[in-house]
Amino acid sequence: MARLPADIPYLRPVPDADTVARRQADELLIVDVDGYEGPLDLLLTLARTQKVDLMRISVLELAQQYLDFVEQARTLRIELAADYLVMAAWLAFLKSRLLLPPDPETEGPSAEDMAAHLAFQLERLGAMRQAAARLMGCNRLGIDRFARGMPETVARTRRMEWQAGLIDLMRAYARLRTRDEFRPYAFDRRDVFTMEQALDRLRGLVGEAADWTDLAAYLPDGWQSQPGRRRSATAATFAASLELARQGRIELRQTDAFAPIRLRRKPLDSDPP
Amino acid sequence: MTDPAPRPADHAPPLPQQMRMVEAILFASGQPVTLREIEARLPPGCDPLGAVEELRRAYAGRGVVLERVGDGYAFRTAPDLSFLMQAETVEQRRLSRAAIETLAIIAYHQPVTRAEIEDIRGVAVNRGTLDQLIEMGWVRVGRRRMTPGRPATFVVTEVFLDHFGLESARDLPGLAELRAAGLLDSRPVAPGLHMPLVPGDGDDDIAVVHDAFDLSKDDRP
Amino acid sequence: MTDPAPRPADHAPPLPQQMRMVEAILFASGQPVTLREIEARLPPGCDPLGAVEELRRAYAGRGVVLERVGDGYAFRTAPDLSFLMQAETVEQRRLSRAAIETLAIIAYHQPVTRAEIEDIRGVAVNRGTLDQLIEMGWVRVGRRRMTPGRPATFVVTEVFLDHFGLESARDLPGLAELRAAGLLDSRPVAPGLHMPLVPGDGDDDIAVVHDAFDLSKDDRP
Repeated sequence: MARLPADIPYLRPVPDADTVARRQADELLIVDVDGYEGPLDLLLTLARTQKVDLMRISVLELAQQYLDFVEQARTLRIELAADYLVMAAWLAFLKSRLLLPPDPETEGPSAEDMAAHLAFQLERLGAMRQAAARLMGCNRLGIDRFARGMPETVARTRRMEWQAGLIDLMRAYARLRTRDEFRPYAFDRRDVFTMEQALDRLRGLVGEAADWTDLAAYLPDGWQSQPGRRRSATAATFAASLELARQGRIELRQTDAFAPIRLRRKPLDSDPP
Repeated sequence: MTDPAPRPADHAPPLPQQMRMVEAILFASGQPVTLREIEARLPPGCDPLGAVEELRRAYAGRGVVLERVGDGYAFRTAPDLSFLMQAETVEQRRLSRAAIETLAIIAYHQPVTRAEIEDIRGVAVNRGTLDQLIEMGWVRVGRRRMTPGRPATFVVTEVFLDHFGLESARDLPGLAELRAAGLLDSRPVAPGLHMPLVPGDGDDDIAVVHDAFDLSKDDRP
Repeated sequence: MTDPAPRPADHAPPLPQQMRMVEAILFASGQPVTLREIEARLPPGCDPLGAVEELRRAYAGRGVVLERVGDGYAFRTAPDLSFLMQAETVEQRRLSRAAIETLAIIAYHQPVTRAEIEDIRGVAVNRGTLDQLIEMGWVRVGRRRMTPGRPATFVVTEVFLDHFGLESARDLPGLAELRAAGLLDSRPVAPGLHMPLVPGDGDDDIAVVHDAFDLSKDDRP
């Protein structure tokens, strides 16, 4: 698909002939706009028509060329991608800044700096285009240079090398010989009922205890028959009941030494006296 | 086993024999072989670099030459004889103009981030373009840039160097002039200076549109 | 070609150039190339047979030789260098716990029977573990014990001493030294804090069995 000739980068004028020819021309124009790889590419093509070194390009003139291009596209009802329009707006802004005397109040880079940077970007893009072409002109493998046509496979064998140091050996032996001296500390949690568990449990239950109830009635299921588990649950529940009494949620009573400990919730004002 | 290591020279084969061995190893391989690999396959005590360099001199000007590729070496036919090689010429995958430009930017500016590539080209880099270059083995992901967002960088590979017949990325054509002209400087651009680049990061919609543009024209050589 | 044939010498490249061409063609070709094919690819007026023969002489005794294969010619690695076409990759592995413990017991107690090893470890010693140590060359079978059943004993080898940098197995540090070196950092648990133990040796058994399976598999090259 033809790109526009570099020295006439404008859209081609549409011949005012019959409609078919016109439509064909329109299609061609769309293709031509698509032929540019974005606004910077279009700018670079436009800049080349000035036939000067890119660093000495007239950015003012370039901005005008670009705006003309966009205007022409618009009159031909060609839809330009958004980035072309954004670039047009930016160039219009740059153009106005270049034409007006510099405003000392304005912050940021001067119009000249912006123009110089644009020129730099164009030169850099042009340089990379050239570099790409030179790169593709290198002596390429499979085109200019060739690898061995019958490479020989290298038979790979694996050899295992075992790693073990004297330290590993001594540690292993030490571990074995002292196995009976010490054991890792292991704490069995299976048969321990914690105070936190008891507290959670009791909080939920004491609301119902309007009358004095034996503490032993609050032991959880499965913790009542085995002596060890019963001891742990009893101790935890007792400690939890002390905590709830301290918080003023329940009252505790024990009539005699070793008599059953009983509890009830603290009477509410609404309770009958 | 500590001191004293056996003196290599005592047991290593003489240099011409080492050259024969290196010649055989390199001739047998389709891909470049690194010095380290050569050393691992030679008997102990050899001088792989010395043997390779000697061999390289011996092959200079011949129909097959010993090329240096990054850390490796490979035999390749002399470029001036390519006209004899129609039978071997490999159909090259057609690269879009976008892909070629992106490749050149990565090669000349590496390590380079995707945002920097887009800044230079003035258009979004299509994901597929980078994927294609990576798939071909010419480009790989380098270290992350230590800047906000820690963006990934891209660099060219040894396969790239081998394909284009370059000893190293320093041998890229015109690299010195480009650098002297300041065209490879990565200059942080002040916000106000920056001309607009519409497509943002990973904006796939726009990227697809650009890709469509690429395809419409770049497939032709 | 009809007569009168054009006089070759007038137009054909000189012989060294023809040799370069043949060299490149044979190098790059995927299969042996016949004289007829070489002739078809060379510029007119060349002398393919002469170039091939000259090239063959030039390569005689080198790492790569030009051989006649069927009715074609091809480069091949010199037969005496075929050993270079094998690459050995060394894979480093750590010994399993079962293996290192067994090894330690043999080193400290040699000569030691299998039953004694099992007694010290407290678990059965898998045949594969001992086989592995023997195959590695670190352990060998010693004299039979003069006890009922005449069981075999195991001892460590010179290779073992070499690997671990020991002059003899007697140089292995004793328990007291191990403790002094901090390798037995045992803080005996205070009796009051001692909790009932869940017997844990069952796990070890299982671990040993797994190790043995691994080893019996992995030993195959």
